[in-house]
Amino acid sequence: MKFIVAIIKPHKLDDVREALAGVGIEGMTASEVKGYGRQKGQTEIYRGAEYQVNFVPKVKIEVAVDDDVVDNVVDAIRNAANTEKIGDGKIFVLDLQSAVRVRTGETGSDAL
Amino acid sequence: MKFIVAIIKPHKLDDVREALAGVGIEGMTASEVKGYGRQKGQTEIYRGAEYQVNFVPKVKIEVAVDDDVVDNVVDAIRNAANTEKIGDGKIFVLDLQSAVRVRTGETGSDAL
Amino acid sequence: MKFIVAIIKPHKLDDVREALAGVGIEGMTASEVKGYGRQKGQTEIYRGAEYQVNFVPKVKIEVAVDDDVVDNVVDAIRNAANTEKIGDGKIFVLDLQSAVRVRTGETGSDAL
Amino acid sequence: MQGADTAWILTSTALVLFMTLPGLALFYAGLVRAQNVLSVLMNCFAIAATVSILWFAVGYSIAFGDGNAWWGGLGKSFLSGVGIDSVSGTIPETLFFMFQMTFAIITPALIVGAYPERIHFSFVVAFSVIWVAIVYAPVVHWVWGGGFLAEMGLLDFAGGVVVHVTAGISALVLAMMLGPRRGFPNEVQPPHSPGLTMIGAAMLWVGWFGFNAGSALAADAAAGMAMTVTHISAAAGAIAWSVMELIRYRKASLVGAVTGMVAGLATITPASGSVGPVGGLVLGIAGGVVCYMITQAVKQRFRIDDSLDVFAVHGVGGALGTLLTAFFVSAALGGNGLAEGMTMGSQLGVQALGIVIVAVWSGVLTAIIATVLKMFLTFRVDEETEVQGLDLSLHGERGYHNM
Amino acid sequence: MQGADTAWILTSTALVLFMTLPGLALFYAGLVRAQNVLSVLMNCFAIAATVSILWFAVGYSIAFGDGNAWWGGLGKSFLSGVGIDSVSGTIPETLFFMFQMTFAIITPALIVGAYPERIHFSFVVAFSVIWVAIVYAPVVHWVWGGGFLAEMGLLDFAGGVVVHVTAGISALVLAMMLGPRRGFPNEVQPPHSPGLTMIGAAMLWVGWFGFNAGSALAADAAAGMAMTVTHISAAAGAIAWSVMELIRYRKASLVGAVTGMVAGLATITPASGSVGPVGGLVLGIAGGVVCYMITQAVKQRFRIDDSLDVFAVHGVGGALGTLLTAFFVSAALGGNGLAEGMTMGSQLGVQALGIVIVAVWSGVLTAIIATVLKMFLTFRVDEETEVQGLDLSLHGERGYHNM
Amino acid sequence: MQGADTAWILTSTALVLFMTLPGLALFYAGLVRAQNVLSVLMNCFAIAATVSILWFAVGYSIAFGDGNAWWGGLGKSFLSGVGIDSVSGTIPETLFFMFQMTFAIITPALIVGAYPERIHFSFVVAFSVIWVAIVYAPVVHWVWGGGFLAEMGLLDFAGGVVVHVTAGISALVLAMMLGPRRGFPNEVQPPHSPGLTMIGAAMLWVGWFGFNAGSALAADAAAGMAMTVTHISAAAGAIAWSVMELIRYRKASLVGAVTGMVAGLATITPASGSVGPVGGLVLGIAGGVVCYMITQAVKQRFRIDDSLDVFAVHGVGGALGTLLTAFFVSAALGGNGLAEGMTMGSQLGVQALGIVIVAVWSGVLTAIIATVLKMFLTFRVDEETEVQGLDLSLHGERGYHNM
Ligand SMILES: Nc1ncnc2c1ncn2[C@@H]1O[C@H](COP(=O)(O)OP(=O)(O)O)[C@@H](O)[C@H]1O
Ligand SMILES: Nc1ncnc2c1ncn2[C@@H]1O[C@H](COP(=O)(O)OP(=O)(O)O)[C@@H](O)[C@H]1O
Ligand SMILES: Nc1ncnc2c1ncn2[C@@H]1O[C@H](COP(=O)(O)OP(=O)(O)O)[C@@H](O)[C@H]1O
Repeated sequence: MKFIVAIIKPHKLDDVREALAGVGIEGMTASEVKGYGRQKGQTEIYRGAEYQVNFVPKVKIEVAVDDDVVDNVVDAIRNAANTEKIGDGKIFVLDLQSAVRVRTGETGSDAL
Repeated sequence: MKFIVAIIKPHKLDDVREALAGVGIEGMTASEVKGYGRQKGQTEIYRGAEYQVNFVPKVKIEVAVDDDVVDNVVDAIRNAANTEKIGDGKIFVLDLQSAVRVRTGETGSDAL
Repeated sequence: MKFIVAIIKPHKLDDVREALAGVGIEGMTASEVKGYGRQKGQTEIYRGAEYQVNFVPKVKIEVAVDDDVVDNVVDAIRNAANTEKIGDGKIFVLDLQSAVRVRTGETGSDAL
Repeated sequence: MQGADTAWILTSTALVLFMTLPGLALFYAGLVRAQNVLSVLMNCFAIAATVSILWFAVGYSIAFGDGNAWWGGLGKSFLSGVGIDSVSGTIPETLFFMFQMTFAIITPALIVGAYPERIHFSFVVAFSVIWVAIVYAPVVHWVWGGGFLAEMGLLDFAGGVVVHVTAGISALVLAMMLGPRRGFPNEVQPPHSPGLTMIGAAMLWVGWFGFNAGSALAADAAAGMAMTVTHISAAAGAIAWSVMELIRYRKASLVGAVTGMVAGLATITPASGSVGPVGGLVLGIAGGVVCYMITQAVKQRFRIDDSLDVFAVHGVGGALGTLLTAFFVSAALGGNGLAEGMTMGSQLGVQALGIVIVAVWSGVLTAIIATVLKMFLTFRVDEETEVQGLDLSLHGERGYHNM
Repeated sequence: MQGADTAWILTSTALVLFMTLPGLALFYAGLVRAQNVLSVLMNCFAIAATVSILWFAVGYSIAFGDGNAWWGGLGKSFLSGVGIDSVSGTIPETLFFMFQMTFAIITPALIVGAYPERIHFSFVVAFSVIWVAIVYAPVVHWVWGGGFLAEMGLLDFAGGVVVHVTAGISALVLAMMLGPRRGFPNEVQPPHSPGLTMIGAAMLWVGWFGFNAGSALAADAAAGMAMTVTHISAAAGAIAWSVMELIRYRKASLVGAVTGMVAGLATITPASGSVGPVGGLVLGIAGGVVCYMITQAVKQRFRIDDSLDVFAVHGVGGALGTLLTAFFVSAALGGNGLAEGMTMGSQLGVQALGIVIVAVWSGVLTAIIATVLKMFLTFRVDEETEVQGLDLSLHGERGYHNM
Repeated sequence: MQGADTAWILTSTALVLFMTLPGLALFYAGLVRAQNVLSVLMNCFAIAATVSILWFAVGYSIAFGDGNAWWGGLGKSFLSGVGIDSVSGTIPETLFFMFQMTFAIITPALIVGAYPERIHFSFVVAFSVIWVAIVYAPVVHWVWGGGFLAEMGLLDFAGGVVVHVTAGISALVLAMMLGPRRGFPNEVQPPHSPGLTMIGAAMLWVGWFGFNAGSALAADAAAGMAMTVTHISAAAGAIAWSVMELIRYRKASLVGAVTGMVAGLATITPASGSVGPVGGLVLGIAGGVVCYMITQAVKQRFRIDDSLDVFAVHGVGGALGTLLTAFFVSAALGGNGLAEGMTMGSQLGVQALGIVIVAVWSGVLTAIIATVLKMFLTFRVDEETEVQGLDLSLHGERGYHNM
């Protein structure tokens, strides 16, 4: 199994969720994060003092999947999250050694 | 070492923290996340417009542990987080290659 | 490639960001988390009722890097985040199997 | 000059300004996305500031200058001729000017609910100022400045037509011209802070005492009765809306209850100087039920993104109350009694005619003003700005900072 | 009729409504979990709306109708017989009705602090409306409507007994019947927004000027003195509570300071028409210290989850102030002087008797009303709902949206 | 005694207290880091409570006791000799005492903006109380208590010198003595909640009607005109500041607009009893532009961390308005006319002299008080506390709870 971590633009969350459903993924975990990278944040100005905002709001999606669907999932996320603009984000794939469903104790793929 | 990522119901955080202490784990990192899965969110209704809430509030716990205690830790989390209801969450185990304690520079198990 | 997860004190975020830039890392993802460990939180008191705060605010930094710079990155984070006080945090290094840049589809090191 | 009346109108002026700042601003700000909270507050605040100067420059003169049945002229521009000792009725004219100014501020501010989250700030300011001068001030003159609607015998004590119909119709027109928010109707985001909305609504309720009871322009029995019917109608409106929700969803929401309260208040406004307590009860219930249904219709049936329901709540409520006044003014129904030679029927005709004339006037002129302004100013922000939210893009600020 | 008195009571009515909406609502909302913030606001708002109609229907009549020493009867139901020209003292009766209504609104709203985060919304509404009719309105009649407590010579200028004792005792009884919040006392969550609580407290302080100084029902010297002693007592209460905290924890908290302020205000309320500035100072200090200690006792010693300390702050403060009035009313201590033929002792007896009678009346009837209502309505939500929070489950809304 | 005047001053007192609680407290709280929001609210609240008692004990007596041209003495300490029937002008003296108390509260509260996020709470309380007794109360006596500045003919209707210059100068001195926030000027954090700041600013605008129009101490034509010029100046100040931002950044911010409004209000304050509407317009514009430029200068050029710009907005605005009064009081410019035998020049001299005397007095004494207090109390918190934020460390509370 793999543990996929994707950083996307916040307003793309629903599109990605739907795209994942499209490839049969019915579970995921999302969180608000701040991203730093090529895309620069806008400056905020209060009473003439400028504040360079280095971090821009992003959403992180974590999804555990079976090995055989990894590529579909990555593609699905990519297509759904892509706006062809800087800051669209990244997809990281880590190895997942085991998974357990708290409620039932099921392990491995059954836990997803 | 292993890097354990657990998604649980928010009000179970303290129980899980205590359960981990029970198996000798004195450190962890928690964060607020939103979960999508079998458990569906309730709809919100404002002035007759219905908003389907796809994501439900969850808490993510990240804990780095030694290989030998992984199973105890997973069980401890499972037992503490379990309410036998849909949405209790998942436990994911990833491989952890190295760990460093910022303050002392200790590495490996000593860093935990 | 490696996926580095660092837990640091919130006010150290900018220092760490600059330190990373110093070793050529121009991208990272940060998020607010709550930490539990040796450093204990202060108690809050409302109308004579005391609330032990177990979790203290921390910032989590996630950064994907090439294998060859891992050590520099870890050191950079350590030095920047270090205040020699309990609670300075941890740095965890996980293996990263693949990375994709959403916008371009570039993979591997090019995606970082 | 009457000290007691002056004391109450000084207070009422503060109360009505409080309705807009921060009342209405919060009521609206809670209903939008977190990324637009400041832009909504800024719209209301900027309107208050700029319209105040406009009212001082020409608005008051157009509304209350001598002149003819159609407008008051420019004789009182910049309060020329209005000295510290000038009196209007039993209060200083400067105070009457101020009291009326607070109405001139809140009316265009009501329209803010039609276009949030996508309109450009400069358009908001330009439109509001021009609108007050061209649309609002003349209507004030017609109804309260001794103009032709007053002569016709239109009953509009505190602004059902003057405030709510003008704002409601103009809001609807602007919303249609501007187009819906991205994702409307199915994917717009829920109100980011119903609590802010409740705080604003509570301030509106309290401030409305100054709006309606203050419109008696005296600390007398009429003010007491106006306060009474206003309060009862607000309560009844809140309950009526909540009951509608309970029937349909088995849940009563906070946003719904406070919206019903506003509907009840908009409905009683024109009637608050004419009807009795039972009239207030009936108008409140009617306002809550009717505005609830229209709110659904505008958004779901007609797919018009009058985002915060200005037309459905204010426009409809104000018009409904204006019509019902024709009945509940009658002594038989506990009111102050119909005017000499008026029947319920004839009064109803006058009320209806007044509504139609003002609605057409507001709608047509709003369309013209917006069309012209669009040639010079950005009307709607680009999609990226809309997605990111207006606070950061247009004002360089963020509503909530955490890290 | 007196224009000046009318002007001030019109203002006071707005101020006292402001105390509940949004004042008290915010004061309480800040003290609960984020998942229950809307339910607390909704409780207060729904009480305001429904009690207003109840007061109009029968409450006012029971309280101020002619009738006997026990209740006012139903003669003035729906304000029948009360016209625009009816006068009460020196102000329009409609205004007196409205001023008193704002008291009828805030009293049951105070009880909201006893049962948040676990009670069912429909129970709150039903209980509050019935409670005002059966418990509150009669007590108003006894004390302010010329009833038997008034005849006994009970001194309760603005509602120490009428408002605070009735609400405080009923809160305690309801809290005991409902049972504590899940995790009480050691694992309940801290106030989610002390800032909201401070905003609400500040509004209570300001609004209390209308509550106490307005109770003079005139813009006169009595109003000026009432405002003075009220303010001094509020300040003294805040300081006293903070000093208690400093002694025990070496830290003074915002929540503590504002709670002490409310304690000082509740304590001065019954005395605000009788005592002088020094009396205000003493009552404020006494209120702050005593309420602080009782707050600890109720929760820690007696393990009663009167969640937001309604009994300890309002009930105890109101009773304490009512008793102390017997001393500080005396001219010797700077007060207006004891009534003809009264000694401190005899007055103290009257005050104590009044408190006991009203406390028993409120406690017993509250128990009966709740017991009966439980047969028809859900009293307490199920555990899952309590865990998730009431906002989403009962109202279909969320207080704070981020993503 | 005049009932109408009493009614209005009762109201004004409530309005001015409302300016501080919660108005100013929110205005400031929104501008700091989330970890210091409660400490700022607590500073304002604690000042309100403790200064109230100080004012009752000696402040009022020093300011308004009989006595000489320099101070009022201690004859009226604890309101001795001031009974319920004592009258001051046309209102009860207790009420005049209360109205003035609200000024004594807000003045030291303004200074809170100079030292947030790093000062120790106990220092704030001790300094504020002593400052009101030693710095503020005497100045009040000089200007409004028949002291020597009054005899000189200084025009300061509502406190440009008494309130804004004293607070502004003292703020600047304290800020310099305390030193800047960690990371100033480049790494301090942005305002955590501009929305809170706007809510507070809106309350300040509304409350300022009580501040300026209330300073007429009567419900008369002067009050009406004061309210008018106050409102126009506030609006003009907001617009002027926003235009400056638009020119420089092509964006108008909410924080900027409300800051300009406060600048306009501070500027009109001393003039609000002397000038006409056009004067109000000019003063507002002047205040907005000048305060904007000084704000930049103090922080960027002089590197003084007067964190929330108390000196630049209040001190400068108040002084500017005091000077401009010399011109716009003249009938030629629409004012009430210069005093017998005064020319614009001579009046300007008086105004300038008054400012200088009070500025020096405030600055020197503030430095002395702070220097002495530093020997006994912690002035500034240690770095770790500053980093973590004052809410948790000094008050044991957190402003926002999520998990
Ligand atoms: N090396 C990295 N490790 C972790 N997250 C990264 C890294 N580089 C970028 N990110 C995340 O991806 C987001 C987008 O990256 P950015 O360079 O701004 O644009 P793009 O994705 O188009 O290259 C960043 O905001 C950050 O959250
Ligand atoms: N494939 C997945 N990857 C990551 N997180 C998941 C995945 N599936 C579920 N989750 C997380 O686990 C939570 C619970 O899952 P859900 O299917 O709702 O119930 P259950 O755990 O009982 O199967 C979800 O809310 C989500 O946060
Ligand atoms: N085993 C662990 N797994 C994950 N995170 C941990 C672990 N131990 C500590 N942490 C994180 O590191 C932070 C600092 O740890 P702590 O023990 O308080 O101080 P120190 O880093 O000096 O040892 C904690 O607040 C927590 O967020």
